[in-house]
Amino acid sequence: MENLIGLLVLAPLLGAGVLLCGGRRLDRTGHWIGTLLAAASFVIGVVLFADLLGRPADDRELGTTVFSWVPVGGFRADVGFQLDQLSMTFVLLITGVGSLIHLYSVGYMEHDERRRRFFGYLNLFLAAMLLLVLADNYLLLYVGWEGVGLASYLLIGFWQHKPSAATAAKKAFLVNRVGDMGLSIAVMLMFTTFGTFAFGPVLEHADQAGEGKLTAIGLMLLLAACGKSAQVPLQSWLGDAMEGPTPVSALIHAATMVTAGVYLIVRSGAIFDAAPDAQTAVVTVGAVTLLFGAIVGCAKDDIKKALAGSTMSQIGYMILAAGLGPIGYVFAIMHLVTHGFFKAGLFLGAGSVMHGMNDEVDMRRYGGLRTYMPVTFVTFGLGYLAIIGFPGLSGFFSKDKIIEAAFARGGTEGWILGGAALLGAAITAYYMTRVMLLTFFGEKRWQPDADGKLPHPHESPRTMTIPMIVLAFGSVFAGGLFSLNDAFLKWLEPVTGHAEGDSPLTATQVTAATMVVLVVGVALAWAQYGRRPVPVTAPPGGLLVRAARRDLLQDDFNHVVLVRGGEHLTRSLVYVDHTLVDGVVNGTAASVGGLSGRMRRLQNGFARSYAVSMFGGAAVLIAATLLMRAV
Amino acid sequence: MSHAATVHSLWTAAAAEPPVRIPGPHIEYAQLSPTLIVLGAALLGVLAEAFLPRRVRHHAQLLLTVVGLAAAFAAVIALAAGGYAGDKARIAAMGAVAVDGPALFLQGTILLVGLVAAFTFAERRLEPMAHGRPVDSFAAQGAAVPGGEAERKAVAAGMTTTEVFPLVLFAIGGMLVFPAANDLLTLFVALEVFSLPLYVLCALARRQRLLSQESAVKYFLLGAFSSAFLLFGVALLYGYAGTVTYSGIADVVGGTTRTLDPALASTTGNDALLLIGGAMVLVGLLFKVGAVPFHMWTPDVYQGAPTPVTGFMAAATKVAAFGALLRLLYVVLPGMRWDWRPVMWGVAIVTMLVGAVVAVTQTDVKRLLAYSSIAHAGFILAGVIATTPDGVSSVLFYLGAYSFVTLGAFAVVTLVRDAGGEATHLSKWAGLGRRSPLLAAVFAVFLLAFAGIPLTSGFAGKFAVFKAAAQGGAAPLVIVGVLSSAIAAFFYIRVIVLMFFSEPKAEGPTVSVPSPLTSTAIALGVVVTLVLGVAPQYFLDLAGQAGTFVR
Amino acid sequence: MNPANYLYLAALLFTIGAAGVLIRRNAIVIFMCVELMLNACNLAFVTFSRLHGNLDGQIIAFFTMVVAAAEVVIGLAIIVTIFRSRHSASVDDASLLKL
Amino acid sequence: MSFPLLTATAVVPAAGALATAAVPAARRTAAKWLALGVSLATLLLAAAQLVRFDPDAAGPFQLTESHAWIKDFGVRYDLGVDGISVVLIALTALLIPFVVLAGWHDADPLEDSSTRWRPTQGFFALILMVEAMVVIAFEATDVFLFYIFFEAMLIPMYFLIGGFGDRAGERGEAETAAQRSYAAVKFLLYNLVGGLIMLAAVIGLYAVTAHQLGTGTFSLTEIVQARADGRLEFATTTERALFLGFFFAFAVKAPLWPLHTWLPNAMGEATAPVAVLITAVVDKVGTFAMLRFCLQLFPEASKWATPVILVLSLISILYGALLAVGQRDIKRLIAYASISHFGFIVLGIFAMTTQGQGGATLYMVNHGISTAALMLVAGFLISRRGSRLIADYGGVQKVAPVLAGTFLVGGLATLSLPGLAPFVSEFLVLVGTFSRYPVIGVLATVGIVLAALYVLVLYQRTMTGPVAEPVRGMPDLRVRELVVVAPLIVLLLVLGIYPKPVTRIVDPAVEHTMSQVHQSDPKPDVHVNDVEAAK
Repeated sequence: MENLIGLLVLAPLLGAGVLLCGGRRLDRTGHWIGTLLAAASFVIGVVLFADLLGRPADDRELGTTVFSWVPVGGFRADVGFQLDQLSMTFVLLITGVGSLIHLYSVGYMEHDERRRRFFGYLNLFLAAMLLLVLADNYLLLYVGWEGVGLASYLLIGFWQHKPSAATAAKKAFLVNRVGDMGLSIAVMLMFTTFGTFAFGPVLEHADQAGEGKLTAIGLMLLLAACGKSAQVPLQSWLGDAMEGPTPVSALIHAATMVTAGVYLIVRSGAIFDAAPDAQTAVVTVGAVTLLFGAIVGCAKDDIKKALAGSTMSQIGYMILAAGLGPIGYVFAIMHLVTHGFFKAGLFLGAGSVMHGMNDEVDMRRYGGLRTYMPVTFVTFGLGYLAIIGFPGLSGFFSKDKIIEAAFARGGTEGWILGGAALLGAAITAYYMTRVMLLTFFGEKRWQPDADGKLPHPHESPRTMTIPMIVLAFGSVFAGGLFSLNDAFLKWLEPVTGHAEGDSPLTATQVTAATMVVLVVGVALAWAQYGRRPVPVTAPPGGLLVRAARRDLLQDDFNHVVLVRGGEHLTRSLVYVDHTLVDGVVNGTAASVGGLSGRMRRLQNGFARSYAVSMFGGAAVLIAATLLMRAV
Repeated sequence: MSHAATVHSLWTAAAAEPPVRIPGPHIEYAQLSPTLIVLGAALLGVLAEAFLPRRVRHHAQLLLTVVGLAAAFAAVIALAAGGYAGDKARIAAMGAVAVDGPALFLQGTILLVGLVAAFTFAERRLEPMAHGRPVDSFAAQGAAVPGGEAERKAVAAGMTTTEVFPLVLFAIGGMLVFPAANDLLTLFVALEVFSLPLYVLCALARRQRLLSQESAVKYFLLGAFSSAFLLFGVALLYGYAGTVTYSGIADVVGGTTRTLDPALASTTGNDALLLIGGAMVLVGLLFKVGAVPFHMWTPDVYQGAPTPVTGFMAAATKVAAFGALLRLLYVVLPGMRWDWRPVMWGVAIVTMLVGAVVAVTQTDVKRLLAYSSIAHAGFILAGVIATTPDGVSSVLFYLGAYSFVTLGAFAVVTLVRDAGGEATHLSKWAGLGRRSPLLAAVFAVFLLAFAGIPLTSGFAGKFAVFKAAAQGGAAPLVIVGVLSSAIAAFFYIRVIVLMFFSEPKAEGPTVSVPSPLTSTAIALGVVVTLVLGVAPQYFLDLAGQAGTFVR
Repeated sequence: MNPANYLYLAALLFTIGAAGVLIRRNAIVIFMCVELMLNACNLAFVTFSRLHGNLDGQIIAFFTMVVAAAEVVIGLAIIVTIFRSRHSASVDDASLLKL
Repeated sequence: MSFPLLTATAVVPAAGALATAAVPAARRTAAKWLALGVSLATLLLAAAQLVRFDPDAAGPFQLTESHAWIKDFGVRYDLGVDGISVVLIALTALLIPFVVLAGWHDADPLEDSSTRWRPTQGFFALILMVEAMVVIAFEATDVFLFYIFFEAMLIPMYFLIGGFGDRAGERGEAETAAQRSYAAVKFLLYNLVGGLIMLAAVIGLYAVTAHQLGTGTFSLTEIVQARADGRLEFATTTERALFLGFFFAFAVKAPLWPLHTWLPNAMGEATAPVAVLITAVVDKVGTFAMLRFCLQLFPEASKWATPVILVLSLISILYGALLAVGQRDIKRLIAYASISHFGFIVLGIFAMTTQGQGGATLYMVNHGISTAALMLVAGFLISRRGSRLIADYGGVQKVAPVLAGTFLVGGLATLSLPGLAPFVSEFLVLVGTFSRYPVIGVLATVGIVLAALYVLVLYQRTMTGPVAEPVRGMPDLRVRELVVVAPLIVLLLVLGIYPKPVTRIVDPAVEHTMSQVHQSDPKPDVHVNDVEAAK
C-alpha cells in the first residue's frame, strides 16, 4: 500500500515530463495522456481510500520514507510520505476535481495549438499539489508548496503573448514568494527549536517549546498561508490570476491550490493550539478577508473576478474556522471540500459562458443566457445555491457550522467573529445573486467583440458539460453526505481532534440568523439588478463602490509603495554602484594618474635642475643622518 | 707642548730616520684573475683597433670580447669552486680587493650580463645595409657632426665604431672591481673606471645622435657631480678613521681600534665626519643605483643611449653599484646601522613610490623601463635594509634575476623598428601582438616578470627581498612595496593591453628578424626568467652560500 | 695655525664648486666646477693626511688627479662633440630628453 | 609511489593548452576538437579522484603528494584533496567541456587575413590553462603554492576577457573594444591588488612561522598541527592582520560587496562561456580559499571578523539582487545575481555551522551549474540577436520555445526553486545562518523574494509578450547548444532531488573545518531524540 502513495505523485509527474519534453509529436494525443494520468492517480487515490476505510479509525495512517534527501550534520530532510485522513481528503479532492478539469480542458483548449503544454502544466500542478499534501515533513511540503506556485505561474501566464497575462503570472509568483519566505523561516525556526521539521516529532513535542517560539512559528505559517490562499494582506494576486485559462482558475485558484493555506494551518494545529496569539492573528485574517473578498466580489463586473473575490471570501471562512482551533478544524476542511465542488463548478460554468460569448468576461454584456445554454445555467445555478448556503445544499451545512463555531469562540471575540461571518454570508448571497441575475436573467446586453461580430451563445461540448454536471452533483449532495451522522467529523477527528465550543447561541438560532441574512442579501440583489434594467457600462458608483472595484485600493497601495518605491530604490542603487562604489576606485586610479602627470613635469630635461635635486637630496640625506644621531 | 709642534716633531722624526726600504706590493694574481683577464682583453682590443684592418675588426673584437669574458667567467667559477666564496675568502692586493662570496657572485653575474650584452652590441642585421656593408647600432664615427660631411663620408665608407667592444670591456673591468673594492680609494677608482666608458658609449648611437649626445652630456656631468660627492665623503671618512680600508674604518666605528694619539682626537672618531662622510659616499652609490632623489638622470640617459648600451647599463651598473652598496653598509657601517637605516628606509620608500607613480604616464618604452628600473631599485633597497644574511642573499638573487629580464626587454626593444630606427613610442606598439605574436608574448613575459607575477623570476626575487625585509623588521617597507608594485602592475598591464587588445596601426613598425646573436640574448632572458620563476632553489642556494662578506 | 682651517677651506671650495654646477649654464664651466669640487677633496685629503700623520691621503690625492685628468679627457670629448653638433655649449639647450 | 593523480589532473589540461596553442593557424577545427578531448580527459581524471576519494578516511587530506620545492622560502609542492576541494575540482572539470563546446565559434576570426595571429587556438588554450591553474589551486595544501596559482590564473583569464568578446552589434567596434579592455584591466587590477595585499600577508605568515618554528613553512597541515600543540601562537593583532590580508584577496575574487564592481564589467564584456568561467569556476577559488585557509589558519581572527563579514555578505545578497533588478543588460544582470549568490556562500561559510558551511560548499557547486546553464543560454540568445540589452528582446518563447524553456529552467534554478539543486544549498545556508544569527538569517531570506523578482522580470521582458521585430524568425537551439544545455539541466534536477552523493563527500570535510575553528552547531531547545528526528 505504502508504495502506492509514491505512485500517486509519480503518475502526474510522469505525465508532465512526457508532455513537456515529448515535443510536437505528442500534440495530437498529449491532452488524453495528461487526462489519463490524472484519472490514474484518482483511481489510486480511491484504492488507498478504500484501504484506509478498511482499517480501524485510530490506525488510518500510512507512512513511508522513500530516501534521505538532505543529510547535513544534524540536519536531516527525508523524502517521505504520510497518508492520513486529512491528506486522503485532499488527495481525493485534488485528483477528483483535477481529473474532471482535465477532461473539461480537452474541450476548452481545443483551439489552442499549445494544448499539449497546457496539459503538461496541469499534470505538473497535480504532482506538486499531491506532494504538498502527502509530505511527511515541512521541507518536503515546502517543495510542493513552491511547486504549485510554479505551476500556477506557468498556467496564469499560459497566454504569454498577452502582456497582462505575463504580468499577472509574475505578480502571483512574487506575492507567493513573500508567503514562501514565511514558510521557510517557519521551517528554520522549527529546526532551531526542535532540531527537526518532520510532522511527527514537531507536532508531538510542540507543547514543550516556548510559547514565544511557537507564536513566531505560527505567525510565519500564517504568512505562508496568506500568500498561497490569497488572504489579506497578500490577496492582491488572485484577481489578476484570472488572466489564466478558466479551467486553471477553477482548479488552482478555486478548488485546490488556494486552499493549501488552510491545509497548512490545520496540519500544524498542534502548534497553533499552543500559541493563542497566533490563533488570534489567524482568525483576524480570516474574518477580515471574508469580508474583504465579499465586498470586492460585489463590485466586479468581470465574472471571473467576481468569483475570485468570492473565493477569497470563502477561504476566509476556512481560515477563520482553522483559527478557531479544534472547534473549527473539521468544518474548515469540510467547507474546503464542498467549496471545492461548487466553486469549481461555478468557474467551469463561467468558462462555458465565456466559451459561448467569444471570451467576453464583462457580466454587464451578458444577460438572458439561461435559454441558450441550459446545462450551464442549471449547473451554475446549483453551484449558486450551494455557495449562498441554500438549505439542504453543500454550502449550507459547511458554512453554517463555521458560523456556529465562530460564535462558539466565546466572549466578545466570539460575537465579533460570528457577526463578521454572518455579515459575510449576507454579502455572499448578494453578490452571487448579482452574478446569477446579470448572467442568466434580464434582457440580452450582448455587444460585438473586437472584430465586430455579435456573439451567438451555444451550449458547450460534452467534454465540458459532463464535468460541470458531476460537480453540480457534488455541490448539491456533498454537504448532506458529510453531515449524515457526522460522518466527516468522525473521519477527520483522529487527525485534527475536535472540541465543542460553548456557543452563546444554539445551533437553530444560528441557522435562523443565517437564513434571515441570506434572504436579505438575495432580496437586495434582486431589488438592484432583477427589477430594473442593468446599464451596459458601469455607473460611476459611490466612493466605496469605486474603491471596491479597485480591490479596495489595496493594489494601488502596493503599486505606490512597493513597485514605485522599489523602482526608485533600485535606480538609486544603480547610481550609487556606478558613481560611489565604482567611482572611488576609478577616482583612485585617476588621482594616481594625475599625481604621476604632475611629478612627471619635474623631469624637465634641464641637467642643472637634476643637479639641484641631487644636491638637495644629498643635503637632506646628511641632515637626516645627523638628526638620527641627535635624537 | 703645542699641538702643531707635536705633529712637527713627529714629522721631522720620520724624516730623520734612515730611508726605509719600501717593500714591493704583493699581488695575488690568481685571485684577481677575472678582473685582470677582462682588462687585458680590453687592452688587446685597443691594440686591435690600432693595428687590425677595418674589415676584420668587428669579428676580431667580438671574438676577443666573448673569449675574454668567458675566460674571466671561468676564472670566477674556478675561484668559487676553490672555496674562495666560502671559508677561503680573503682580502687580496694589499687590502684593496676582497675575494669573497658576494664579490664572486656579483662578478659572475656581471660577466654573464656583459657576455649577453656583447651579443646585442654586435647585432648587425637590424640596421639597413650601408653601401652593402652590414652595420650595427652605433655611430659610424662618434666624432663626426650629426648629418655633417664627415658622417656622410664615414657612412659611405661603411665605418663602424668597433671601439665599443674595448670600451665595454673596460667598463666591465671596473664593474668587477667595484663590488669587490675593499677600500674607499679602490671604490672611487673603480667607479670612474666603469663610468667613463659608459659616458662615451652613451654618445655613440647611430640614429638620433643629438639625443644620444645629450644623454651622454647629462650622464657625464651628473655622474662627475655625484662622484665628487663620493670623493668628498671618502675624504671625510679618511679624516674620521685615518684610513680608507673598510676593515680599518669599521674598527674605528666599532671602537675596537688601537689607541690613537690624543692629539688627533679632534678628527679621529669625530662622529660628524663619519656621519657626513658616510652620507656623501652613499649619495655617490645611490646615484649609480638610480635611487630617488638621485634618479633623474636615469630616464633621460636610458632613452638617449643606444638601446644595447641602455640594456647593459640598466643590468650591469645596478648589479655592481648594489654590490658596492651592500659591502659598504655591511662591512663598513654595520656599527652605525641605527644611523643609516632610517635614512635608507626613507630613500627606499620614496624610490619605490616615485618610480611606480611616474611610470604610469610614460609614453616611451625606454623611459617606461627606466622608471620601472627605479622602482625596482627601491625594491632591492628594501632587501638591502634588512641587514641580515637573508637580506644579502635575497638582494644577490634579485640582482641576478632582474638583470636578465632587463637585458631581454631592451633586446626586444631593439627589434621593433620603423623607418626612423627603433620605434620606442608606445603608440607605435599598438597591436604588436597581432603582427608578431611570438615577440609580443616574449615581451609580455618580461613585463609580467617586472610586475612580479608568480612563476616568473620577478616574483621569486620580489618575494625573497620582501621576505628578508619582513624578517629584518621592516614590515612597513613590505606594505609600501606591495602597494607600489600594485601601481607598477598598472603600466606593465597597459603595455600588454596595447600590444594585444588594440588594433594595429596601418603604418606601424615592423619587427625585424635578428641574427642569432640577439635571438640568443632574448632566448636566454626568457629561459632565465622562467627557470628562476619556477625552480629558483638552486640559485637561491648559490646566493645563500655567497651571503657572507669577508673583512 | 690650526689645520682645521684647511678643512673649512676645502668645504668652502666644495660648496662653491657645487653651487657653480647648479648655477652656470656653460658645460665647460660646470665641468670646471666639478674639477673644483674634486680639488676641494684633494685639499681635504692632504689636510687629513697631515693631521693623521700618514701618507695615505697624499697618495689618494695623486690618484684623484689622475682620475680627474681621465675625466677631463672624456668630458671634453663629449662636450666638444655636442658643441660641434649644436654650436652651443649651454647645457640648458640640451633638453630634448624630458618628461 | 602511487600514480600522482592530482598532479595529472592539472598537468593534462596544461599540456593540452600548450598543444592546442601549437596547432597551426589553418587547422582551427582540429584545435577545437583537441581542446574538447583534453577537457574530457581531465573530466575522467577528476572522476577518478572522486572514485579514489574515501569520505570517511581519517586525516584531513587524501591522495596527497609532497615534494620539496623552494627550500629557502619554506615552500613545498604539497597537494591533497578533502571533500570540499575534490567536489569543486569535479565541478571545474565538468564545466570546462561545456564551456569549450559553448564557445565553439566564439573565437573564429572574422577574416582569415593574418596567418600568424591564431585567436581560436589561443582561446581554447587559455581556457585549458585556466582549468589547470584552478585545479592546482584547489589541490594545493601549501599556502604559497596556492597563492602562486591563485595569482597566475589572472593572466590567462585577463587575456580571455580582453581578447574575445561578443560581436559589436549596435555599439561600434571601437567602443566595444575599449569597453572590453577596460573590463579586462579592471578585472586584473582588482584581483592583482587583492593578491598583492595577500602577498604581504603570506610573507608575514612566513615571518611568524620562521620566527616561532625556527624554519618558515607554508604547509597548511603543519601550521594547523603546530597551532594545535601550541608550538605556534599568533599574537592577536598579527593574526588579525594576516587574516585580513588573506580575506581581502578572497573577498575581491569572490566578490564581496563593496569589492564587486569588476565582476559586472568582466561578465558583461566577456563572451558567455568566459563569463561562466569567471563566475562558475575562477571565483569559486576565492570562496573555497576562505573555507580552507582563512578559517583553518586563523580561526580566532575569523571569529573576530565574523560579524562584519556577515553584514557585508548580507549587503551583497540584497544589494546584488536589487542591482540585478535594475540592470538593462542581460549579462550584467546575471553578474549581479551572482554577486548576490556569492553573498549567500560567504554567509554560509562564516555562519560557522555545519549546515552553513556544508550548504556553502554545495552552493558553490550548484551555483556553478545553474549560472552556467542560465549564462550559456543567454549567450546563445545574444549570439542570435547581437545585443545584450533586455529591451531588444521580447516574445522569444513564441519563436524559440526550447530556448525560452531552458532559459526559464536556468532562471528558476537561479531563484532556487525547490526541486532544483540550488534550493537545497540555499536553504542549508539560511538554516545554518539562522540557527546562530536569526536576524541576519531572516534578512537574508528576503533575498529569495528579490531573486524571484529579477529572474521573472528578465524572463518576462525577453521571452514573453508580443514578438519583437528583431526576434522574428530567430532560430531555436541548435544541436550543439542543446548538447550543452540539456546535461546541465539534468544535473540541476538530479542534484535537486538527490544531493546526497555530494553532501556525503562534503560533510566530513566540513566537520573537520568546524573542529578547526572550534565551533559546534547550536543545540535545539527541545530535545527530540534522533530516532524520531530520523523518521
